[in-house]
Order: sequence, then C-alpha cells, then structure tokens
Amino acid sequence: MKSIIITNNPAVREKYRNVLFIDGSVEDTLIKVRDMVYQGYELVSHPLAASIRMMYSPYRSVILGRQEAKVDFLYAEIIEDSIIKYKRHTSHRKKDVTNSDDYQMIDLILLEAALSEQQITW
Amino acid sequence: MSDKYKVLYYVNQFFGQVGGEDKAGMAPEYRGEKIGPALGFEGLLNKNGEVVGTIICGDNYFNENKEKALDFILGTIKDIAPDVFVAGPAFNAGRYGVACGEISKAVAEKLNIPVVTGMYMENPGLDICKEVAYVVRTSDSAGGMRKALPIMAQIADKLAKGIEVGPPEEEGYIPRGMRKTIFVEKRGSQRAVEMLLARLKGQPFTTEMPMPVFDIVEPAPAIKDLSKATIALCTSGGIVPEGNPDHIQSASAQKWGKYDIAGRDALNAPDFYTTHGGYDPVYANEIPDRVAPLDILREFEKEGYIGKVYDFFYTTTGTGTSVSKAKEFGTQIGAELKAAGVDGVILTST
Amino acid sequence: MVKEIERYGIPIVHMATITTISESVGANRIVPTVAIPHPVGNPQLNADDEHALRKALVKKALDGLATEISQPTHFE
Amino acid sequence: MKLEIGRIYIKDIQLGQETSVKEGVLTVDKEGLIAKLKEDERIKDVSLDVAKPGEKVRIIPVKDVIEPRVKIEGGNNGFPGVTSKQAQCGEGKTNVLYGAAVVTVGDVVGFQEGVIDMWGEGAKWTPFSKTYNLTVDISVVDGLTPHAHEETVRIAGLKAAEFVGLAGKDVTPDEVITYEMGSIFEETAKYPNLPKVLYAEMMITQGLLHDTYIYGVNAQTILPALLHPNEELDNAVISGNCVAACDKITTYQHQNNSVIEDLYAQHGKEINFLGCIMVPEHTTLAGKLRVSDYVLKLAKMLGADAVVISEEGYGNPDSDLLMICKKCEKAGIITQLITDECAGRDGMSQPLADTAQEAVAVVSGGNVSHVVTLPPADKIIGNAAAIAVLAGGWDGALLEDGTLMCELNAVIGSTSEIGFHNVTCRLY
Repeated sequence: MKSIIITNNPAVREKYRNVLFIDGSVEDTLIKVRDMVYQGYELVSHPLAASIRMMYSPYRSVILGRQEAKVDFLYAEIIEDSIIKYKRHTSHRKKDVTNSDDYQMIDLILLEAALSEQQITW
Repeated sequence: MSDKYKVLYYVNQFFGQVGGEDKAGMAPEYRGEKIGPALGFEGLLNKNGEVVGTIICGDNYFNENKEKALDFILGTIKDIAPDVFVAGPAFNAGRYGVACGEISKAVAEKLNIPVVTGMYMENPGLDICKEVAYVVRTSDSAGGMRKALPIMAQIADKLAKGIEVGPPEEEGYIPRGMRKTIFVEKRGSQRAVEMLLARLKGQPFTTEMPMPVFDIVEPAPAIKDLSKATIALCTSGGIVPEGNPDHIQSASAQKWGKYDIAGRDALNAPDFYTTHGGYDPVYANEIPDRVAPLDILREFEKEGYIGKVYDFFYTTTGTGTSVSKAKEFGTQIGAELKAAGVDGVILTST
Repeated sequence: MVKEIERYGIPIVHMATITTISESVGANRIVPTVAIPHPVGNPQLNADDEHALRKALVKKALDGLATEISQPTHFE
Repeated sequence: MKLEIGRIYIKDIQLGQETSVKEGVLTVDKEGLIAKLKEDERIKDVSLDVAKPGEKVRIIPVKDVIEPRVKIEGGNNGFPGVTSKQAQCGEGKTNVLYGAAVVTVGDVVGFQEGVIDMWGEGAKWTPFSKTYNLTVDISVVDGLTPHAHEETVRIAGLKAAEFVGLAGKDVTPDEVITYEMGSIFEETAKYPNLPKVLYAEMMITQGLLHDTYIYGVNAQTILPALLHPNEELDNAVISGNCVAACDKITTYQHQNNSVIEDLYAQHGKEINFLGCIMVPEHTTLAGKLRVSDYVLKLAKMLGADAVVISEEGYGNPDSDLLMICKKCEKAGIITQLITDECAGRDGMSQPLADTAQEAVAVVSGGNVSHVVTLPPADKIIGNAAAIAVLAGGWDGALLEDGTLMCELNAVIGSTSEIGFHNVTCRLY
C-alpha cells in the first residue's frame, strides 16, 4: 500500500506508520491535503464524511495515494469544494471538546473502512 | 398620530426638486417634510404610517464624497429612528442607483432598520444592496413611478408592522438570493415524480435548486498572425514592484496596478514580488516570472514568434476579491487594452 | 475579469491551475497550469527543465490565442 | 411479484400486560417485550415508554424508527437475514400497524443527536411526531466494543418491532394496498409506449454509525444491486445509520419509501417503473467512480429512459450524486435528483458547492442549517444531556428555561432526501 494518511487525529498517528500528522485543526488538515493534491498527489478518500455530525468532528483523516506528475482536476475540485463546505458548517460553531475521544474513535473507524476498500490497486 | 409608524425617505437632487444636473453636487440635507415621491408614498400607506421627513443628496456629491455623505445620512436616520427607510426608486439611473444601494446597505446593516428601494434590473446599485434591502423591480425610467410606489409602499407597510414579506414573485421585489426554508403541500418524492413527468413530456418545469447561471461571452476571434501581434500580460497573482507602490491589497483587492515593463526582460526578484495572501509566496518571490512569465514572452518576442509584448503589465490579487470588483477591474483594464490596440491577452491566476 | 476583457473583442487566454474556477468565471481559452503557488513554473525541476516547461506552457497559451474556437476550450 | 400491505390503523398506544390491537388501540406487553429483548446478553437494561402526537414530549437521541409489522402469508416474519432466516421479501401479505412506530433511543457515542418533538414547533419539522411511538431505550453491559454496542441497539429495535407487530396477526386490516409488478419484459410489453424509469437509491455505507444493510448484508461490500421495489417495502432494507439525523433514511422510511410509493402510483399510467438500484456510497473516490459507472451500466442494460436519484447524507455523498447525474445525462438518460442543501444559517449561501450543469431537475428537502427554536418539553425520553450536544456548541443555543435553538440537521427526518417530508427551500 503506497498511501499516506493526512490526519490530525492522534489515535490514527498511534496506530499507523504512513501518517503525516497535522498538529492543528481539521481545516489545517484539509488545507494540507489541498496543497498536496496540487503537488500531484492522488486523492484516495473523500475529504469529507457522509454526515453533518461528522462535519463537527475536531478530527479528520484523509488518504492520499501516489504522487503523479500532473494534477488531477477532479481531485482538485473535490478538495476545494470540501473546504468551502467545511467552513460553511463550522465557522459559527465551537469545537466539541467534550466528545473528543469518541470523535477520534469514529474517525479512526471510518478511516479503516476506507482503507479496507480496494487496497491492491492503490 | 403617535400610533402611526415612521417612514424616512431618501431622494436625489432631481426627485428632491432642488434641480437637475447642475445641482448634482449638493451635499445631503434633511427636510422635515414630504418631498417628491415621498408625498405620494404616504398616501399609499393607508393612514397606517407617516413619512416624517426627506433626505436629499446630490448624486455626484454622494459618489464623490461617499464617506462624508454616509456619515451625515446615517447620523440623521439614527436621530429620527424611523421604522422603515425608503430610498428611490432609482429606475436605471446609475449614480442615483449606487447612492440608493450604498445607503440602503448601510442602513440595513449598521442601523438594522428595514429598507425598501426600487431599481431597474440592470441598475449597478442593485448588487450593492439586494441581499439586505427589498429592491422593488421597476421599469428603466421615471415613467414607472406610478407603478413602483404602491408596491414599495405595500412592502414598507409589512416591514413596519413586522408582517412577513412573501415570495419575490408575489410581492414584486427582486430576489434577495436567500434560500428560505418553507413547508409546501406536497412531499418531496411527489414533487420529484411530477417534475420528472413534466421533463419526460417536454413540458416546462422548475427545479428547486437552480444551478448558478453564468453570463457567457462569445470567444473573441483568434489572432490571425502571432508574429505581428501585441500581447499584454495580466495576472491575478499579486505580482507587484518592490514596495507595492499602489498598495494593492493582499486579499479582497479594491484596485489593480499597471506597470511599465518596456525596458525589462523579466520580472526579477527583488524588483518584483507577490503581495497575494492566498498561497505560499516562496516560489513566486524566488522567481516572480513563475506567476507572470514576462521572461518567456520576451523570448518569443525576440524569436519573432509574437510581434511585441505590450509595454504595460496589469496586476491585482484574486483571492477574496468580489465578483463585482473583478468585473469592474476587467472592464477598466479591457478598455485600456482596447484603446492601446492590444491583440491578445495572457491572464495568469494562482 | 476574463469575460470583461473578452467583451472588448480581444482574445484572452486564462492560465490557471483550478480550471473549474476558470470555466466558471467564463474563460473561453484555458491553459491548465502547474500549481497554485507557481502556475507557470515548477521549482522541483532543474533550471533547464523548468525553463522548457515554462516555455511550452506559454507557447500553448499563445497558440491558444491564435486558435479559432466556438466554446470554452482547454489547451493541454 | 405481488405484495399486499394491510394497514391496521393505530389511534392510540399504551403499555400493558398483553400485546394486542383492539379498536385501533395498540397495547404492548411491557414485561414480555423487556424479557424478549433481554435474551440478548449484551443488553443490561431496557426502558420502554410511549410518546403520542401532541404530548409535550421530546425524544433524544433517536437511533432508528421502525414500523411494527407481521407477515401473514409468504416469506418469513421479521427481517429476513437479520431477525429471521433468509426468505424472499416482497411477496405475499404483510400487516402493518399503520400509525405506530418503534423508536430506539440511546447513545453509542457521546456526540449523538436526533430529536423528535411530539408537539408544537418541533413537531412540524419531523414526520415522526405524527406516529404513536413506542420508545425503546437500551443500555448495554460494560465493555462492549462500539460495533457490538451499535449492533445490539439496532437488533433490539428490529426485534421490538417484530414483537409488537405480532399484535396485528389476526386483525382484519382497515385498508389493503397491493403492489404488483411482473417481470421487466412483461411490464414493457404491457406498456410499450411508457417511459422506463429506474430509481437509484443511494445509501450511506461507510462504517460504524454510517451503515445500511440489505437482507442483513452490509451494503458497504456490495456493487449497486437491483431490487424489486416490493422487497424494500417488505423489510429487506435496514438502517444502521445513526448520525445524519435530518437526512438519513430510517428503517421506517425504507419500509415506506416515498419515492417507491410515488413511482408505483404512476406505474402503468405515465411511466413504466423498472425497479430500484441500491447504491452504496463509498468513502474512496475509486469507489465513487466505480459505483457511478455501475449505475449507468445497469440503467443502460435495463433500457431506462430516466433515473430518479435520491441521496443519503451530506458531504462526500454529494460527489456520488453529481457523478451519477452527469454520467446518466451525458448518456442521454434523464435524471431527477432529490437532495437537501446547506444554504448557511441565513440562507444566503450558494446551496451546492459542487455544481453540475447537468443537474437541471432537483428537488430540495430544505436547508440543513436552518435554525429552529424548540420550546422546553414537559418530559424528555432518553438522555437529557444529549440536548446540549444537539444544540451544537454555539452561544445562545440552549436557554436556561430549556428552550433549544438548533439547526434542522439535528431533527430526525426534517430534510428527507427521499422526499418523505414536505419541507423545501425557495429563493426569496
């Protein structure tokens, strides 16, 4: 598996080796993903979760694949849109810190579900 | 008397019966009476409301002394504390429209007083205030006054009484761009099936989520002979001469810059750098040509592949810059390039 | 900006990294570029290679200006 | 395939010593149900309650809503593949306790939401304020993994619905609705001139709290699958999705899928309804590309003229929705989308960040960020502390008197993307 996990989730850092840990917010994490997509990295998992509740999670992990010579515009579009959507939902909210552990756990579980999809072709 | 709500009115020098173009430079004044359209307006409020006064300001004065004019106008409105503020209608008058737009926006946002105005669809003042004020759709000339005032009055009446204003097509105002969550009679799946059936039968249907509409400009004809063409270089990547002499903002740009590059082979560091606040500036500051490739254009010029690089280079920052500003920049820059006989433009963005 | 300049009848080519934005602002001639911080350059390449890349990109843009089109077109 | 749904109208609900329906009054054997559920050793405690339309009762946090039913003829009772042995769903006779619902309550993780208000302002926003609800609050033994916890609560809800549904076994239904459709070839021969319409139902399938099951199979692992519409109307599809309160499809909404019902109503009249494609929503882009290709391929194989596509959730599924839409439209297949939107608190934002010119016919289930003010309840079923979570961490959200301001996204079924509710957005 030639993937990198961009994450600000300490639980993911603890469990995996191929991690680029972001000591910061979800937004910082998404921005790092964007920068790397613009450097040609393949976007393996979608930057957002499937539910609004997880939009409020203070942790997010995104899987990137190989670095290609050329930027893939589908990926660029998806990460840009994701950042816009993320900001729209969270700009007026405070971070939910009381449930940090649960958010870490669910983020990790959802990440692992993604990792278990199609490992070989990555 | 006291149970009537208070309306304050704004008009320009012309509708304020001060004078025409010769009086367009007049500073704002407050008159404790009903003047021009304000007179008829009160009659349309069915004795529920009263127009307590009229502010009059010259169109040129407002546009040239915006801050001063707004200060006076907002101060006056604050003192009088009307329940509703009414401006115009401005029809298709550009300067009057911009004044109505700016004032409406300021009153709605800063004083939190509901605002009604009226404009023609293409009035440049519309975009300034339509999100915060109710802008009644009018014809393009003052001939539409008789039609516009009752509609404006009806909305003003509702706002003053705190009655909810209905949908734009019913009330006669221009959509404010707000997605309002409402209940409808039929459930979503039924609406979906009905929309689908209409589409299958080729009948008209209305989507509930219109995709943004872009006005499309036809591609300009190609350059016939590059070797004779003058090419202008523009960028929204914020490349500016050292010291940023025109103080172009790093984000939400309010202006653009134009710099003489006639004698230059390249946009070298440190003579040039980027002021753009939206990306990592390291690479651009190392070699500004990575954003605005003057050096390469010069090479093509020397090789005779193109005729000439235009003597001026245009620049601004794209990040956070509003669509209306970008439009304004494009219109201004385009006019200059056209006048200079430029044949083609390269615009780079980050 | 692109649209307004083109309205004067001057052909304009937009060199941009996020071509979707480019399309949405109404550009008709589009050259996809390298990356946001260095659209017409690539600091990871050596000087010669970067120069070749940059020259190729600008040539695409110039050739785009000299190409008749009827709808938004990417020059890649 | 022919399915007869017999509706027994329920007009009241109460806890008692037996499980029965008499004159429309549903009585549930309280101790019997608790004992039945406690057969699962993972369950420590069960608390049952009822919530009726109009009562000043708030239920929170809601996991799932399930319609109690009983199989009269054909197939197996319960939920085949989950609470009973595998059998074909969608044939025979099924009695439903129409107007009643089992509502499961409880936390799996601390940030859970999902409110049902039975009265006043809040009742308008959720379709489940109109049902007579039996609430089943499950607490589990210590030391369960989150997966086991979620599964325990999910299965308990299904078992409770099955247990209660038995009350309708020998009752003559007030109304019988027949859903019947032959093979695609037969139907097409019958209605050669009607446009062929498919329904592509997207499902959240991304891991814990984000799952959907078909005959007990975790749909995360499937390719898009063709279902006869009757199967979904007859307990084949189950929700394991407990975090997208406003736009998830509860099991109840699968059992009564409004898109299927409304397409069925036009079958043989205006359209030839071909069936449902159950579309998993993957986390990976490769998965999204694969699924959208696959849906298009199935639509082509079946000769569909049009596809109705409903989304589930918000965020990454928006990409799937538009991918399927674009691919179908480009192939000349008309699409009709149902989704919800985020236009911001003030409604001033562009609803879809990713836009597609092809998405010309869209039904909106409303703005997920629309703020509603819910007055204090007399009684809270579930976990009162969850209300603070639901308010969502912004100032002024939870007032001292118990008044709650929250976004619609916390209210169960408020912005349904299968068009189950009658909320929408309009440009003002």
